[in-house]
Amino acid sequence: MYTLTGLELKNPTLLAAGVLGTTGASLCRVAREGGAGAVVTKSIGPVPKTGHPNPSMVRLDCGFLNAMGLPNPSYPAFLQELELAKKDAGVPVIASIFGGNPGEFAEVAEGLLPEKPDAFELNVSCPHAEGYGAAVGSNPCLVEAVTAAVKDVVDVPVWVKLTPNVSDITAIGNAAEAGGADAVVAINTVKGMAIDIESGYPVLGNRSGGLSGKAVKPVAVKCVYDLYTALEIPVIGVGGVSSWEDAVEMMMAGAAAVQVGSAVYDRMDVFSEIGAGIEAFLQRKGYSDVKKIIGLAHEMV
Amino acid sequence: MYTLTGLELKNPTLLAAGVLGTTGASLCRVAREGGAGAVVTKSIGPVPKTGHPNPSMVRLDCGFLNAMGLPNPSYPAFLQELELAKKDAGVPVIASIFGGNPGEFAEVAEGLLPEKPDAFELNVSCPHAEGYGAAVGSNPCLVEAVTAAVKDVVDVPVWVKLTPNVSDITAIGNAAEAGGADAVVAINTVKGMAIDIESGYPVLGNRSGGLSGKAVKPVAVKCVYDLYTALEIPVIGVGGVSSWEDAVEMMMAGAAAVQVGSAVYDRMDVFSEIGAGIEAFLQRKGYSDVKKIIGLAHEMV
Amino acid sequence: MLPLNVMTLPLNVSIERIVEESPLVRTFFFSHSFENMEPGQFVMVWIRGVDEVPMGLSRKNSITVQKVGEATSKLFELKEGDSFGLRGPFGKGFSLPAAGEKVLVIAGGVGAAPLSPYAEAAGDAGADVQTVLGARSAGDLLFEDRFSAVGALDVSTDDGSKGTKGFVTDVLRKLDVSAFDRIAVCGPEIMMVSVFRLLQEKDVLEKAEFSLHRYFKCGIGVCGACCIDPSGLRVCKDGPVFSGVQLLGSELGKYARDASGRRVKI
Amino acid sequence: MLPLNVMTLPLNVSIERIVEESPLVRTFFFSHSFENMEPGQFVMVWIRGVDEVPMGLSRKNSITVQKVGEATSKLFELKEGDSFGLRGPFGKGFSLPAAGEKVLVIAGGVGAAPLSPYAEAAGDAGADVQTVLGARSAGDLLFEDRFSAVGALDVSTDDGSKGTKGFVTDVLRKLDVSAFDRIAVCGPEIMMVSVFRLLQEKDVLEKAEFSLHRYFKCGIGVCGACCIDPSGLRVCKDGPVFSGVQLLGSELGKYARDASGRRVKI
Ligand SMILES: Cc1cc2nc3c(=O)[nH]c(=O)nc-3n(C[C@H](O)[C@H](O)[C@H](O)COP(=O)(O)OP(=O)(O)OC[C@H]3O[C@@H](n4cnc5c(N)ncnc54)[C@H](O)[C@@H]3O)c2cc1C
Ligand SMILES: Cc1cc2nc3c(=O)[nH]c(=O)nc-3n(C[C@H](O)[C@H](O)[C@H](O)COP(=O)(O)OP(=O)(O)OC[C@H]3O[C@@H](n4cnc5c(N)ncnc54)[C@H](O)[C@@H]3O)c2cc1C
Ligand SMILES: Cc1cc2nc3c(=O)[nH]c(=O)nc-3n(C[C@H](O)[C@H](O)[C@H](O)COP(=O)(O)O)c2cc1C
Ligand SMILES: Cc1cc2nc3c(=O)[nH]c(=O)nc-3n(C[C@H](O)[C@H](O)[C@H](O)COP(=O)(O)O)c2cc1C
Ligand code: FES
Ligand code: FES
Repeated sequence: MYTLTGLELKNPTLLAAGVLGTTGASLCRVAREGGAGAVVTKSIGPVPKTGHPNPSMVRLDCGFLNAMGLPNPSYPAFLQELELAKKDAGVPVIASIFGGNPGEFAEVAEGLLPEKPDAFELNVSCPHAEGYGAAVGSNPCLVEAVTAAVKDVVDVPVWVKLTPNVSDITAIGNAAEAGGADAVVAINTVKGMAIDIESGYPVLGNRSGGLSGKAVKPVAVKCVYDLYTALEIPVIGVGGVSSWEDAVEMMMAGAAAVQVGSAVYDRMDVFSEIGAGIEAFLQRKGYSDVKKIIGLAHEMV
Repeated sequence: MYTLTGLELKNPTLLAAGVLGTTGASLCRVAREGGAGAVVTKSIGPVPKTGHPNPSMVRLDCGFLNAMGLPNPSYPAFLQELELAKKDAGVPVIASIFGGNPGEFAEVAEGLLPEKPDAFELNVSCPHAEGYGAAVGSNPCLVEAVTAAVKDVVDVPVWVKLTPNVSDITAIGNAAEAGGADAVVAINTVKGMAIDIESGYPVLGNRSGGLSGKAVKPVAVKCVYDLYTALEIPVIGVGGVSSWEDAVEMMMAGAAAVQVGSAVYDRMDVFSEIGAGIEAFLQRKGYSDVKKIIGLAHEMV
Repeated sequence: MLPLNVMTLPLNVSIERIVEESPLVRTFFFSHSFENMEPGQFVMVWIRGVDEVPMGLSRKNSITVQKVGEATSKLFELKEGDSFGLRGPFGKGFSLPAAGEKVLVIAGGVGAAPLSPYAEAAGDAGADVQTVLGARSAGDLLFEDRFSAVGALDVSTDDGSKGTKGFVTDVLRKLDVSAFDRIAVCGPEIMMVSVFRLLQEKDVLEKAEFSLHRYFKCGIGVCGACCIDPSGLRVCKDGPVFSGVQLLGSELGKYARDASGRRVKI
Repeated sequence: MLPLNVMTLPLNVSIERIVEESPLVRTFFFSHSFENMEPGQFVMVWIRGVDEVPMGLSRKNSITVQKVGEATSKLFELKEGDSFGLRGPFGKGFSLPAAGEKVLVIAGGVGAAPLSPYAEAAGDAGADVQTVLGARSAGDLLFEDRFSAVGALDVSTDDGSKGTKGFVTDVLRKLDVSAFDRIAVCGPEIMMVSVFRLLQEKDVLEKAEFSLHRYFKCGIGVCGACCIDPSGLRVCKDGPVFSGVQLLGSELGKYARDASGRRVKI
């Protein structure tokens, strides 16, 4: 058992927000069939949003580009999905939420409380939704205020998900910590774009979007490494993790646990595979505890 | 012939700074054997630097990580290399320079003037050299001052090379333009890191470095796209270009020309290959002029 | 060398021929052939500047489209020589029969699109193919020729302008469905639910496969927009073709989710 | 399954055996075999926390290292069972002879490291191999046994403690170098320059290949740190082995660039 901000996880792999997290049933499937130690929901906001027009996600040679545009049915409609997830997932369920300001964040969090999410993850980092996401997350004052506002209304752990699209991610991490965050999650997608040269059209319906998958792993490792140095609270690593080796690398950079998003493209059970791989690695190398590898790279000088 | 800030190029592909640019002879080779339309030197600074310990560059599944640490012999020692390049390259030679403040930038630029570089490229964007590079390039005031300082002492075009490791690259681009830049170059490498899980050591001698190659192309395309909208001056696109299709994509995003760095790993003549590929594309699609595709994506709505 | 699959950025294809199948349905032959496609698989069709929507392959090199809204209307404005983007083929198709098997194909409306290549492939595999094809009226019947070329064809129309007056289920009730080794179904969801119930009554659900429609965003199994209850299966990746047994007790015919993820009654 | 090449992140290898070849030279056998290596190719040896330096492969699974500075000293502190990182093999090796060809190997000091597998491979290919091996004194002669196992061996030592007193060139002058089809040279740069001049005098440069040393940063042909004048050839990728003709009029023996790119006299 792994403990993460007080939650008990059977393994340190979590489903990342926005991936297979629209319905309670699919969250349960990722937990049961996929073997995730915990699942994070799609980011839920104050009002229903259909998101950007398609194409909303494309695979690249290296990684994926997406601009979903935070589609979500709003918190009142999501309650029934959360209820199902909480009932059947058998693992902690973390509600990812977003809003345009501290008040909206607090409203959504309170609105979802009846179904008792095990934690909240504040998405202040989506790179392609006007006025939401990274618009909030690149402003330390706003991040602190948003975090504090949610902390005020909930008594479960609050994680803050950070964007790498800033000059200094540790400044934003510090703001989250100052606001009372129990953990930070790094990283959301990296701003990116692809153009169809036959037509000249940007490929994504939203023109540009966020890069995820293999391409961003080195970026995520660096962010996690820097945040581990700068913060007291745990860092949850996400970005390009698709194997146990990637997960171990992220943990050595300082991640207390990892989230996996795009890699579900290849296989649903990537979570149990990574969990087993980490265990086997710890055993082969004689580490008594996963804690021995968390942040290990900081000691190797 | 392509014209770029007044320079005449036989094709719109340039060698990127820091790649095969340490010696005059290798710059000539990239121009003659590689077919580059112009070449940019290694970034040259005020004093000799040996750079970071090895490993200073590694290949990843997607792209490359490097932390050279701006090794350079300083401008006095580089004059003989520049002389050779100017004499034999047969194409414009752009001097990439760096410093810690406007005065140092001006000093280096003036110091190289005797060998008449065709333009200067100001490296305010290296992500892994303390006090240099991105430390300057994420501060708009400093970027404007550095640009203005160099403009003051030279009368050839001055390009400013931007880092993607900022919240809003257009703010930095605007600062460069305000300082009198004749063009901006985007992007330098993206902050990144890799850890050897068998030992726990960060792989790079400098622990972290910058990501280049295929992985960063979508990031570069997005930066170029945004800069094209925000600025009047030309944008030179760099980051992950390794084929004519990549070059066309970058140009449709708004690049007046492209630079190629990491892709010399695969083949030296990537420049002439890209140049020929662009020509063939223009012909196949019936575009009368390369200008027809520069920024085309902005019109496709 | 053309790629067998286009799993990354959309491939640019041009329209080689447009066939007007009925007033609201057209077949678009395009300049690429997905040689290894499984009947029942779909492609994401990118109408640039508008939307990207899923369409079953009606042949290796064609889609057959009903005009229903923005993207399909825009597609109908395109002429031969015009182009669009294509990714795919994606998802799981219908399972092919062995030689000698008896196959029943049940197609309603534009559901005939993915079933026509299936009927042909089943015929090529040496199966004994029989089709029940339904539509609103005679003019809306799709691919009668392709289905009848590979086996017996029964037709139903809502208005009785051809074949049995009524629904495909009215034809089905007259057949001994238990005589078939495989049953492949595609059509509007209300039609599929009726067929589902009928096959369930006759206790042959385990032989049946249904091709579902849900709102697709990514189309590649990552975003979760298309998941169905209570299994959490992804229509775009685990489907669109599901066995009857997989759909037992499912949301089929009850509700679907819209683009925002809200449940909407069928 | 072990990789044939390690072109991306360093592979972790452990030291299986250490052989003390001479007071300052040790061979490290490691837990990986580069089955497809060409003699003359090098690997980048990562002494973690210190540096990564180029070393020629002295076998598919060994490097032979002279202690000269920080990284090599740290390597000398490692014991059997300890590990380091390895990338490679990189660069262009010596060209192999056909059966029946006459090959002359000229090795000075630790230059014997990459030449020993070359002599063996040449022998295996059915060539007639003859070696001239030089070192400071008898105790510094490397791989005498490996060279003599595949053909004639002439030895020179600076102090005359074994073989001809003097340099390899003193042995060479006594040979008819024009009788050889191929000549492979590696050693300290001053030694290589003497050999180069001698072979140039005898007009056999086009048969000769030299393995160069320059300061490597990336080791993979991108950074440009190792380029030589006036050709701009990269020692790490276009070399380290160059033909004599490629080196005519080059910086060889005149200067080299240090880690900052400054020219330093040889
Ligand atoms: C696996 C699959 C295969 C299909 N095969 C065919 C086919 O062969 N021929 C055919 O005519 N139609 C097919 N469809 C339906 C087709 O995708 C819709 O008719 C089309 O998306 C309508 O787009 P629109 O912009 O014209 O309509 P809109 O005005 O956008 O909406 C009309 C309706 O179309 C549907 N729709 C719109 N966008 C999507 C989307 N991204 N994903 C799914 N449904 C959407 C919704 O039900 C919506 O209510 C298939 C759908 C799926 C899921
Ligand atoms: C292609 C090639 C093959 C080589 N093969 C062998 C071999 O088989 N056995 C052997 O003992 N040595 C070999 N060398 C030399 C070896 O790389 C150096 O002895 C080693 O790098 C010294 O490292 P150090 O830290 O101990 O020395 P330092 O204290 O760092 O420096 C001592 C000297 O070593 C050289 N050196 C240091 N770093 C590098 C570097 N990154 N690249 C090139 N030279 C460097 C420089 O000349 C320097 O002046 C080879 C070099 C090259 C280029
Ligand atoms: C299709 C898709 C949708 C996403 N939606 C969200 C979201 O709603 N909220 C959020 O915080 N992150 C979202 N993300 C970002 C991921 O949670 C994750 O941070 C990012 O993809 C990097 O991880 P990966 O490389 O494992 O995918 C989304 C990513 C993808 C690919
Ligand atoms: C080995 C290496 C050294 C580099 N050195 C410099 C440099 O000195 N100055 C600079 O402005 N950019 C430098 N860069 C960045 C490149 O010029 C380029 O901006 C970046 O690599 C992205 O382009 P690419 O993907 O084509 O390599 C370097 C890149 C590499 C890979
Ligand atoms: S549409 Fe994204 S998972 Fe099916
Ligand atoms: S060491 Fe970088 S090119 Fe040779």
